[in-house]
Amino acid sequence: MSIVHVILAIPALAALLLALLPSYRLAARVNVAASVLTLFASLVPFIRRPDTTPFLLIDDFNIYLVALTAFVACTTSLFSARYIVHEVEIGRLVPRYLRYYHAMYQAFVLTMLLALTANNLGTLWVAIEGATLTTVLMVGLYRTHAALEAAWKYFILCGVGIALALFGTILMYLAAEPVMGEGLLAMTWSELLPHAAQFNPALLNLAFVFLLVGYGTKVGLAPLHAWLPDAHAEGPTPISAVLSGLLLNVALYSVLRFKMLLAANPLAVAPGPLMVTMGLSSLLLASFMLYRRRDIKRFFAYSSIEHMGIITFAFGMGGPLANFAGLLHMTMHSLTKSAIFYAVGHVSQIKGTQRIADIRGLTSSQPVLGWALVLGVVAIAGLPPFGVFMSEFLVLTTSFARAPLLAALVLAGLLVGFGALVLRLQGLAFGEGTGGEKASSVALLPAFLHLILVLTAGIYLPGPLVSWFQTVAKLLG
Amino acid sequence: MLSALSVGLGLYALAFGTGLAGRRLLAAVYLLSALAGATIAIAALRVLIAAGPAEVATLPLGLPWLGAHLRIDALSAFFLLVVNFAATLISVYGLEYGSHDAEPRRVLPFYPLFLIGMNLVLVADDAFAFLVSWETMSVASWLLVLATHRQDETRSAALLYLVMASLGTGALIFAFGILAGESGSYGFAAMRAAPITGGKAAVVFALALMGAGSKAGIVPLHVWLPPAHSAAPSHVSALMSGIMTKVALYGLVRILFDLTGPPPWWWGVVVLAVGAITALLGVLYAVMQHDLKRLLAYHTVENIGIVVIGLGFALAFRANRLDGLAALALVAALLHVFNHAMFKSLLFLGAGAVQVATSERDMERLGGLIRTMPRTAFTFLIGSVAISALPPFNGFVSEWLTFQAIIRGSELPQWLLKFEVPIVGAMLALAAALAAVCFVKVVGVVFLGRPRSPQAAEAREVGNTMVAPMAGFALVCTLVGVLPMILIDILRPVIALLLPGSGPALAGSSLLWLVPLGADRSSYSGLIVIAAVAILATVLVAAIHRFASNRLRRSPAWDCGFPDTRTETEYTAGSFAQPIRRVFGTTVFAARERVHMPAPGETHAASFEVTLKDPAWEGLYRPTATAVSFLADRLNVVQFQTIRRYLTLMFAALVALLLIVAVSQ
Amino acid sequence: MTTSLLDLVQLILVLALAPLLTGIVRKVKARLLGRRGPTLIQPYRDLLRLLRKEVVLAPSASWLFRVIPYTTFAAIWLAAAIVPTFTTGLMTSRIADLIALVALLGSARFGLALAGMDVGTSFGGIGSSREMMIASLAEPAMLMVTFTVALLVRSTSLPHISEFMLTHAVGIRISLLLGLISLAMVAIAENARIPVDNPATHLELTMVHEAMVLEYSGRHLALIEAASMVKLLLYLSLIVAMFLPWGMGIELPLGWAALGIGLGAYAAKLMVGAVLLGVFETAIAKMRVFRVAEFLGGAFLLGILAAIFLYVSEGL
Amino acid sequence: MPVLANLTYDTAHLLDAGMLVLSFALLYQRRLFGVLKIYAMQAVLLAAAAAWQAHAQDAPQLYITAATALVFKGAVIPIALHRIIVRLDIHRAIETALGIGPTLVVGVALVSLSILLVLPVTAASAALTRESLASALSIVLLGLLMMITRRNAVSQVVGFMSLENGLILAAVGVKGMPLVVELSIAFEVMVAFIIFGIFFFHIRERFDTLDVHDIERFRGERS
Repeated sequence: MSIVHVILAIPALAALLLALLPSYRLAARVNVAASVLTLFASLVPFIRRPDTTPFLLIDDFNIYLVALTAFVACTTSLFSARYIVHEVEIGRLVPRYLRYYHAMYQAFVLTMLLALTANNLGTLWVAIEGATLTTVLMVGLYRTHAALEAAWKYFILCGVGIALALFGTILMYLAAEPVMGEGLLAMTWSELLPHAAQFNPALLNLAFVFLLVGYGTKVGLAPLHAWLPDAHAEGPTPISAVLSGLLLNVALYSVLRFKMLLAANPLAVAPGPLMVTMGLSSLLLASFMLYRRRDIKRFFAYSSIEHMGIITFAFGMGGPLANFAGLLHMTMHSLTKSAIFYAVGHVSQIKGTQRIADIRGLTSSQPVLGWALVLGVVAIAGLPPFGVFMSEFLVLTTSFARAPLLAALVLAGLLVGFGALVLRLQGLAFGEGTGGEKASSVALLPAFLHLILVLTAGIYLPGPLVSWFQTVAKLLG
Repeated sequence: MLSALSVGLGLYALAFGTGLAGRRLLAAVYLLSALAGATIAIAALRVLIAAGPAEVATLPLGLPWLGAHLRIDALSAFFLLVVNFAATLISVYGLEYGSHDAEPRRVLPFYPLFLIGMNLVLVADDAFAFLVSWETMSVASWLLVLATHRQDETRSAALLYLVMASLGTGALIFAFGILAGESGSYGFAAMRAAPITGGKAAVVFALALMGAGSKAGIVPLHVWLPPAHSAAPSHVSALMSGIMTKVALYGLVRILFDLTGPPPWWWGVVVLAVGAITALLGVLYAVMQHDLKRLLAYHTVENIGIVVIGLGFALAFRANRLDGLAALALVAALLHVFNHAMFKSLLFLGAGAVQVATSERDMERLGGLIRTMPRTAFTFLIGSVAISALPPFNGFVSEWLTFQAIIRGSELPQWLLKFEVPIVGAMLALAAALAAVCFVKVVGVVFLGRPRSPQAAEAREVGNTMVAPMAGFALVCTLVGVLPMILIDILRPVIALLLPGSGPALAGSSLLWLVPLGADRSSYSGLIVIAAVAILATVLVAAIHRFASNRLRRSPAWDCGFPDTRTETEYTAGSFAQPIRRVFGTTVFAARERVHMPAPGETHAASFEVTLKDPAWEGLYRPTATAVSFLADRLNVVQFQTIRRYLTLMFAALVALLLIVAVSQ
Repeated sequence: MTTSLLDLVQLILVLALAPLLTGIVRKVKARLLGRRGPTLIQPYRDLLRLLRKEVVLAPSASWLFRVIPYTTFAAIWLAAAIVPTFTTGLMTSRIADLIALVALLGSARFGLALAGMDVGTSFGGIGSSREMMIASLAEPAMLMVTFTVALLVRSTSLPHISEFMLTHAVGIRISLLLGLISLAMVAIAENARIPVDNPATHLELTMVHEAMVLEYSGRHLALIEAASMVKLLLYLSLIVAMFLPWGMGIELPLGWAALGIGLGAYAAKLMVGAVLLGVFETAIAKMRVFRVAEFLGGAFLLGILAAIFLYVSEGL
Repeated sequence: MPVLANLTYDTAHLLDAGMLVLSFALLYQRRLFGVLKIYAMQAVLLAAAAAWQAHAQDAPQLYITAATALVFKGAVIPIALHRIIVRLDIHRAIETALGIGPTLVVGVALVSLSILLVLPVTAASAALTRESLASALSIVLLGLLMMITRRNAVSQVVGFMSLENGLILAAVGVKGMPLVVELSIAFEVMVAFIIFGIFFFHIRERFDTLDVHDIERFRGERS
């Protein structure tokens, strides 16, 4: 019974308990409590790192991701409690819809943590699939035509993705089996890595293609991204926050796990080019799409695609600095984007709309909320002194030294997206405010908590984190 | 120095904190800023006088494996002096002006933050710290511009500003990327140790020019500058126009003179061309402008051009081992940096005073303020003469030195330069003359003549806390104009740092005499000139009043016998600029004049309108914007597909990747 | 004589000769038109009469309006004193080089143009704006000439230029010729002579300089008139000093003989200059205001051409 | 024993080939009920293949896979879908986005692609694995192809499920693959979800409405 089991057990039990709780108010509290517990549990490995088992492992790569996931899950649960109550008050949601909302939330957290801590390729796959199943229902929570359409699309696209990922996993086993012999060992990540050098490189490549397309669908890489904007826009905002803040990260994490195996194999075709291509296409597509968005949540969903593109590009470029930047960017993006979604959630509740055109002059009418949004967008736009700037600085400098043309493309994409972000931000936050605001209790503590973390990271990175990043960056080749 | 710097930055930070607290502490914010500015400025001055070695420090911040490196050498110290001295006076001005702001809370926190950013840029000694400070500066100023966010044009200006700033930062990031190399050694020390050459150096040069230039506002990257600078509150405009552009130039000097190796001669060619075009176009834009603050902003573009010309000569001379002349050119450039910071701040503060008194920026609705606001008018007049590069003020000295450098340009061996130098000289001369035209227009229309609107007629002089800083700037302008050597002496360590072995700049000079190129060459003594004029004038006054007549009678203006008291008959800024518009505007700006004269009997008023087209905007920015929106529209269809089509996309992607793998095997 | 004394002589000389020069020009023109014309000392009389008259000041005139005449006159007077006339050994010639001289005149014009705007009449505005337009083209042309000469001499200090021209075998150079023409054109424009402007006109719309100073009267007008006379002298002596400095006393201390020669030569050159100017002005008609741009543009281009010629020949 | 080895090989090959042919049949079939029948047959074949592999690799747990395949895919799911069709009264004929002919051509191309991909790659591994893997990949791709060339929800689901058949086939085909049972069951859950979804979301005709304006209204973009 290691701490990892505890970390996984808390959300599991919470999910079961919540499934039985009828009152959504009580459930919300339990949800928060469970999340807090998970958070504490997830901090324990920092002190004493549990040893690896065939199914579970904690290493430099996932130790902080587990903590991050637990943290974002915790803050989101806080936000969610407030948000859901208000949604019910204004009648957008009826308690009946919320019957399994919190249970699903905990189940989702469980799958995320399982995917992170999984040491077995099969377990990883099951976890990701579970994540899909749990989120589908939450995306469709509002039961509006649009919500159902979004959920259904999300389900189908990710379902196919999952299927392809499974095929990739099988191929990976096939590649490992001759070296590792039959049985579990050949699917245990911690065992695969040391022997990856002897695997059949051609099979590795084939497997990686399927895994990239499969899990890449969940990462939201263009052209596999179609589910992402609508799922973010039509689902309840807490779910948008966790989708952007956790799911995308975890999906990317699983892709990276496999990239490590390829990196360890000298003969395998470097997965770099594939990832660079998909990253660039996502970045460019998203940055242009931003200009035509009218729905505020869909707008920021596209910004998530953009950033996933940047991160994927960074890992595709490879090299210690670019990988470091990618890892940093993953962390920063999940914190910042979830913070933004907290703010956006309150905004859309107060304004009673998600149409960007109907939201103006927030810094005048809702100073705290407005400035929170400004800070969030400034951070996500890659402006210092926030952490995103550091990663983008590293990506651009290192890639320009090696592939000027690609770096120029990235900069172009960044600038185009930047223009859209600033344009919309100025419309949302500045100018004369629009009236017709509904009173709402705003809980921005989570948002500011995230932003403070991002700000600190931009100025000062703690030593251990850096050393983890660096070891992982080395493994990622 | 480091201690003083940290104290100063601490004070700024404190001001930032109090600024967050809200408008009740307005005075505290500006006082703290002024105090901080003074602290750093004095320390920097002492460093320059002592001419000691560079001070370095490393903080455990920024990139973890690198840390934040700080370094204060003569160059940093000089710019610290410029920035913080001006900032001190401007902050004092803010004490009263700030209380006139519509929403002080949108200014107070970001004003000190802006200053912190600029100070950090000047002391940063590694690429990351440099860029973080650089962008912090941009963000803070962007928010300051948005202080007047309720006007729509402000928002568009702010957007354009921030996007252009980020473009510049992107260019700088790439430049540093090359300088740092694949190993990613971002420290400036490492870059100095291993100077790059050849193609890489060329790319760095281009990127640095683009990056720093976009912030300094060199043509054609200038379009954001006038709207942004004029939209901000006036004391912020003073900071942006007078100081931030200088910080940008610091970046340029730091990269081109310090971080890269010895320059090839063609750098000089490029920089000279850019500078000359910037100077001339800037002033032409300005002449056509009738919005006071926009006009001043365009003059910033012009003066940046003049500085860049100086830098260009410094590069060209340095490339040809003519270090003495390079030193001369560099002195001219840096001196102009200082001078422009002084008189441009002064002018913007004056514009602010006018705005406070009349709430007008449109020159066509001003006039006759010299009678209602005599002290503002007087300081503004000094600023105008100074910026017009006329003796006995400081603007003239730096341009005179630049001309001296131009005259020696013939000693450059390369033919291209030989041809370029006289043309650059001609353009600079033209720019200087046009600046004079422009400021006759400004002073004549805004302060002289008769008020063109009730607000102008009812204007009242602003308070002492606003006049005093302007007077301070005016004093400095005069002092440097009369005794330039006191400043040039301070510059010597900077020259020694950037051009080692160039010997003491302007060796032959003494406190009284400015002798750039050796005894019998050419000389200028501001003090004697001003003294002589003053003495002669007083003698004349005394003599005439004593011996001839001192009688005086007030009676209506003669005006060729048709005196017309209506102010509509006054000459306006538009009509004043008409000759120049006729001469240059039609070719450069495709200026069109449309006159509608109602037929006899029609009652409605006649109308006259002028349309100008900014070539840079038409040729560069509009196409870009069109392209982006076109692509956005085209790509937007992806958002509106059926699930089956999305699946098809996925399928296509998969098959494509599989094919790649199949082929690669 | 000691140089300080010579400086004083120079100062008085330029002031004393200026009205006479104008008188001569007027006389020449009158004669060419077949009139007898006023006596040579008429300008002195005019100035004195104006000085004794009272000043009539518009109510909207500010302190600037009253200060400008004195400063302008003082500046131009000083400028005239800086240009070497009969000797190159003057202290005054050192306090400002050619560029500073141009700038000093620029300051004077700046002030005058402001004065034109001060009362707030439309004629003042017209005058100022056109004057500044002309200046904005004349000044660069002037500077280009300066460059050309400075390039040859490697100096912008006037006495040094004159000495160089005297002592070195410069020879006839295309660039110098171009420079001379350009300078002459600039001089015509700067002094508001025909064909750029007509100092004697009374058609307001054709006036430039006169319209600018239209509101001036009494002693102020006297000073401005005197200033323009001094300016004319200044430009003549400038041309002399830069292109034909023959007869100037070089080696110091200056003996009586050298002084005599210097003064004589200077007077003679002024005479010739005045006559030439008169002839030129009668021979040619005034041009429309916006043709002036082309006229001065031509001067400017000649200047650039001259400079390039010399830069290139220096390169050989 | 070579004969037995040959027998093993041939049987497995036969089953795989059969499944592949049935995938083509799915692409060819125009009527919904027909599609269901063919799918059921494919499932049965899958079950047989799994069982045979269980026998060949003597890996008993694969018998479970075979059983689940037989029960769920062979019987339960087709029947459930049949009922849904009847209940929701969905048109019995299938609209295709791409003509049958071209679809089949593309299908052939895909099969050749997968063979091109797999055979050289798996030179090392057992012939058994190679064959089944190649056909499995083809079945997966053909399933995907079916999903994107059919407009009816049900036929798309069937496409998805035949894709899954391919996956299971690969899983059982690979020698000694652990967790096959767990994975296949986990997958069944998802399939069940989808079928449930069709019912739950009342998707009568299609995953997606073809009315583009409708979609735009959904996505809060225009309007």
